[in-house]
Amino acid sequence: MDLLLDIASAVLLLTGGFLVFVGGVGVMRMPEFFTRMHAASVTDTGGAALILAGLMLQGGLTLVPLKLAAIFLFLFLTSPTASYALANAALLSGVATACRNQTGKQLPEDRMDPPSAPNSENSLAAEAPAPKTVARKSAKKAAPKRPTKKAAKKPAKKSAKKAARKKS
Amino acid sequence: MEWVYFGTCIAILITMVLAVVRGLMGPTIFDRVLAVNMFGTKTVLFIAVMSFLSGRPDFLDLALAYALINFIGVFAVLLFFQSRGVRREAEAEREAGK
Amino acid sequence: MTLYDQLPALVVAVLLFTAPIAYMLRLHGFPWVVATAGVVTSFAVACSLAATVIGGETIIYEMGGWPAPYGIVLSIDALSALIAMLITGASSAGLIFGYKSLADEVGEEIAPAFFAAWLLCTAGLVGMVVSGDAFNIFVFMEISSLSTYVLISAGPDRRALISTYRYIVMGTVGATFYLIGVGFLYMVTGTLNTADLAARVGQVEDIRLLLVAAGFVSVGLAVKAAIFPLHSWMPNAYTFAPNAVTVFIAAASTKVSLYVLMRVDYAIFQNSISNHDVQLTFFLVPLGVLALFSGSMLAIYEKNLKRLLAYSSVAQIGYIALGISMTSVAGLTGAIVHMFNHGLIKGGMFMAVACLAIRYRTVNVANLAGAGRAMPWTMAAFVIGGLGLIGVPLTPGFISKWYLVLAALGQGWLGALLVAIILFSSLLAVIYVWKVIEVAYFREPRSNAVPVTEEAPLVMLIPTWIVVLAGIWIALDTSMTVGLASVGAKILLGVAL
Amino acid sequence: MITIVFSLFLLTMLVIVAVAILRTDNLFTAVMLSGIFSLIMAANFFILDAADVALTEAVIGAGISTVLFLSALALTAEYDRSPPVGTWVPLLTSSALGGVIIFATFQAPRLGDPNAIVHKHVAPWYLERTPELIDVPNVVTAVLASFRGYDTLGEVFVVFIACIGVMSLLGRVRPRRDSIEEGEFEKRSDNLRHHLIPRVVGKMLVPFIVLFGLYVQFHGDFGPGGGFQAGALIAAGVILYALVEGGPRGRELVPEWFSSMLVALGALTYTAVGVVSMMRGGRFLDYSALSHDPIHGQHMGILIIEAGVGMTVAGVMITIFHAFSRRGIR
Amino acid sequence: MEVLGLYNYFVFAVLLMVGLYCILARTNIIKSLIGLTIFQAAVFLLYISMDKIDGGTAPIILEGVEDQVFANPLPQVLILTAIVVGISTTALALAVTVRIKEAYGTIEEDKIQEMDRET
Repeated sequence: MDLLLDIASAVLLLTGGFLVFVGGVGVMRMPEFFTRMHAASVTDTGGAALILAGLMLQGGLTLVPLKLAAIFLFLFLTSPTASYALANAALLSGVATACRNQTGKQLPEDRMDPPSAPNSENSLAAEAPAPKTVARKSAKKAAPKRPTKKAAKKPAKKSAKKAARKKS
Repeated sequence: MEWVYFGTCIAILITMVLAVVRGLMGPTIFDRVLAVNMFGTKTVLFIAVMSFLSGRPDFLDLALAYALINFIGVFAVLLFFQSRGVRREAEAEREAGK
Repeated sequence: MTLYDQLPALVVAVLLFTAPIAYMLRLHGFPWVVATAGVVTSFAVACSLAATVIGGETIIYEMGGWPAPYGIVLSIDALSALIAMLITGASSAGLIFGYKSLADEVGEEIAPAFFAAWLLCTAGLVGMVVSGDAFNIFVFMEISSLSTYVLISAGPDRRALISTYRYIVMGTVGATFYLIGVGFLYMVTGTLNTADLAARVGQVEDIRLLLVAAGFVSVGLAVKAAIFPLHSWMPNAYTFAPNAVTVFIAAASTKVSLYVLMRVDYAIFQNSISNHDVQLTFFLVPLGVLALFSGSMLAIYEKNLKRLLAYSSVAQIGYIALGISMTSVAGLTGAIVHMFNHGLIKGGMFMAVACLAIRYRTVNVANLAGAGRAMPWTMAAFVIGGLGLIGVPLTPGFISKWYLVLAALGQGWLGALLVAIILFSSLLAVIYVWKVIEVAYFREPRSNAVPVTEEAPLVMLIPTWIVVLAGIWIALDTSMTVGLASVGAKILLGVAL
Repeated sequence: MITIVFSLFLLTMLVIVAVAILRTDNLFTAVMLSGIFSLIMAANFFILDAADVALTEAVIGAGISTVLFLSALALTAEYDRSPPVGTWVPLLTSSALGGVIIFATFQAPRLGDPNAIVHKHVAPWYLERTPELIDVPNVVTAVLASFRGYDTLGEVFVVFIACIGVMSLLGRVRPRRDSIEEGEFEKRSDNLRHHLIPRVVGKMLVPFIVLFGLYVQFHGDFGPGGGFQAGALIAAGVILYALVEGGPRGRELVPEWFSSMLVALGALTYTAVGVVSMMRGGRFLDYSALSHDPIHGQHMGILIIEAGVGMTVAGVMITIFHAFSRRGIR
Repeated sequence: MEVLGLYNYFVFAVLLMVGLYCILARTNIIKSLIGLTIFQAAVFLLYISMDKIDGGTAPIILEGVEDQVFANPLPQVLILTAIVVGISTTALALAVTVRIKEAYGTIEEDKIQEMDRET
């Protein structure tokens, strides 16, 4: 019986681990903020659910599975809220315009004006001039040379490294 | 079962490293906040799996406390950003007024 | 367990018990009453403790009833009783004296917080002195430092804030250095109790960690004691703090770190590291001499009276450092007596300065022209204090200089050089004291300055004169101070009583 | 062996984040990275078998410290405008310091080596005698509360002074100088009310966070937990409510006078336990004098002083947060 | 294998260097305070790496298990105290920083020194 449990939890744990790893790679590889956000938040919740479920099977009938269920419930509630709130704050601060230039095409929902709070356009745009201009420059360089996925990855990574060096 | 926990821990650790790299490199500030949020959830999972690896499953309260603190941290960042726009206007008015 | 056996714990517990009460009851003037009551009781307990230990024995009080190396232990001997008396005495004098001057400088709104911080500063300092556990000294060092930051930041001038910030950074770095030193000591001996440390440090074979631990502890305490190169936080902190606070911290706070340096160096490192006394003299003598000269020179050219006295404190701490570096009974006695006498003299002088400040609304030496005639009693107290700094006979300064010179003569040619340096720096002290006297007595008050006619309020003048007369009394009858100091020195050096 | 690999991994990340904090110009980024720094430090402590310290470092280091730094940043500048001052002297002093330590630690006992002196002298006595003297599973809580209870008393007063200091510095409400009047600023920025989802989820979780804080408080004897962590967790719950609902509503939930009274009461409780044990004939803070059976007395003593510590830490963190948030741009 | 045992102490030394350098080199007040927290956090690492014992677990005694090797509880108690001392100092320093910003208008130490030298 417990061999079955072991196998089930092993499967759950390893898939959870892989999902979490995919999230990490996604955060590194995605070109701009909102897609990174997407990669991180989906795998956050998914990976956590699988790993915690795998551990629950191992917990036996003690208090441990109950604690794991509490953690799972808490993560299940808070991590999407946190991601939503972060994305909303980013949208409010005008990150969307910066991202549109990076991906080079007009995102349809870009024109959606944010809810009642004033779109304090000046805050991030004015506040972080360096990254935006750098983003635009690297976007122009990255955009034309985009025939293969790997090629896009190399300049994006190089410009990102340049941005980091310029920033620090 | 030992190596299963070990494998998951390695996967979580590598994701933590990727999150920290994104935190250090991230061009915009929101990337860094994203990195912190992601790092927080990964620490929760790391503690949960580590407590099973080290055979002391009664340390799961730590994992819950971590998740809770991470959640409050993101809200503090949110409020900081929101009041920043208004503060910048107040700063501009004060300069104009002077 | 009669009340008499509980005294060692009571000296700290009374202060810790009254602090929340002073903070909670916010009626007008009530926090000051609670604070004064707490501090005066603690002073009485400290005096009775001094009376019991003057014979030379050490009171061991186990906290929580747990035996020595496992629980925390308070150990009180002649040296710690003398310093505890100095701290609680200076604190009660500062509080009683400060009723009017604090009401003038510190608003009514923050009075509960201020007086609770005052109580806890005294508790922290006394806790450090009576504690017999290395980490416990760190905890009470943090209590006293944090409450000193709060007291200084209550100063009226905006520069009090920036000097508080600098003091926070230097004080925390110093305390963390001490913590690292204690960490290394714990790593090689496995215990935190000072007596147990002293016993087990001898058997440690890898000397390198011990040397580094001694280095970290000494540097950390040197920062807290404002010994020469690390004293840059002190002048601004003393100058911009409220006057009554300067009276208290000038008299007591740096002396406690010097006490801990003395106890850690002599009790723990002396008998373990082979030529530690040579290392101590190599480390402390140059710093002491540099402190003497730089403190006196800076005081001569200083315009602000409070900063002038702060620089003179740097010089006087140089004397104490010289006394500590001479590892002989006479040298240590001189250092301990000077810690007590200097606390008394400097407390009296800062009280006089506070009296001047409340009438002249400024502490700039130039603006105090003609103060000798306008406020005769205050200036008389200041002059007696100044003579004490120089070391004129019949003043407490003379006693401690006498013992320092006595000890220096015993050190051969280095001693002769030290005697010359001590005498020369006394001459420098004459210059900067004379500068103030000359302005106060022999110069007409400036025409545009507001004319000051009446004397300082009586409620401030009486405590000032009590402290000055106490100074003169211990200069004449030295049985109490020198008695406790020589017994303390013998205990530290392990010499038979 | 496994944990050594993990601790090496995490320690390297720790150094990388520390260097990144040093090099970044944007203060907000530095605060974010110091949040990550605390989380890595807490994970490290967990691997080095220090569960209580990991919980404290996470709750206080990553939680309260980040919130405090952010509210201070909101009131001051956000960019480190100054170029680094002459870098020779700092570089020299810090590398001298590092060199001395590395030189000294070659003789230090290796990580985890069982015959280090530290494991031989005082520690075994605690581990053997705690079940017999105090009979509390969590030896750290036993040592913290009873064997070295005087240290923790000093600790409670350090936190008490932090509250006093912040109240005396920021207690006086600032004269209003700028143009945005009260109501309008409130509506626009001081809360997350117009964010529907965060508001609902945040307010829904506040009671569970406070409940978890109380669980950690009373579970302190059996598992990782105790007064400090519980106080910080309860304060975190109240801070979450204040973040979501805005400062004034937060101050209605836990009014200013109540939290500072809580602080004074907690410190007073702890000292009162010491004084009562003195009155009943024991030494200061000797809990076995509190009741006829010594072990029962120890349990009662530890419970009361942990409650005192929890009250004080919760009151202090709430008071400090309210002092900072009330000081906003008014 | 030998350097693995000392790795904790090397990280402790490096973190001290980073913290002290940040305090001394950067004139921004809040940056120095963050440097101060790193400086204190390094000391926590020194103490806690002393308490690890091979094959030991956290010092929470479970009834059932016999001959359990436990980590040393003493450094953990000391560090619990030191962490709360650190946060109290940071909170007080941040309150002073806010008052400095209101009094001087800036939190750069060199600018504040110039303003002081003028008056």
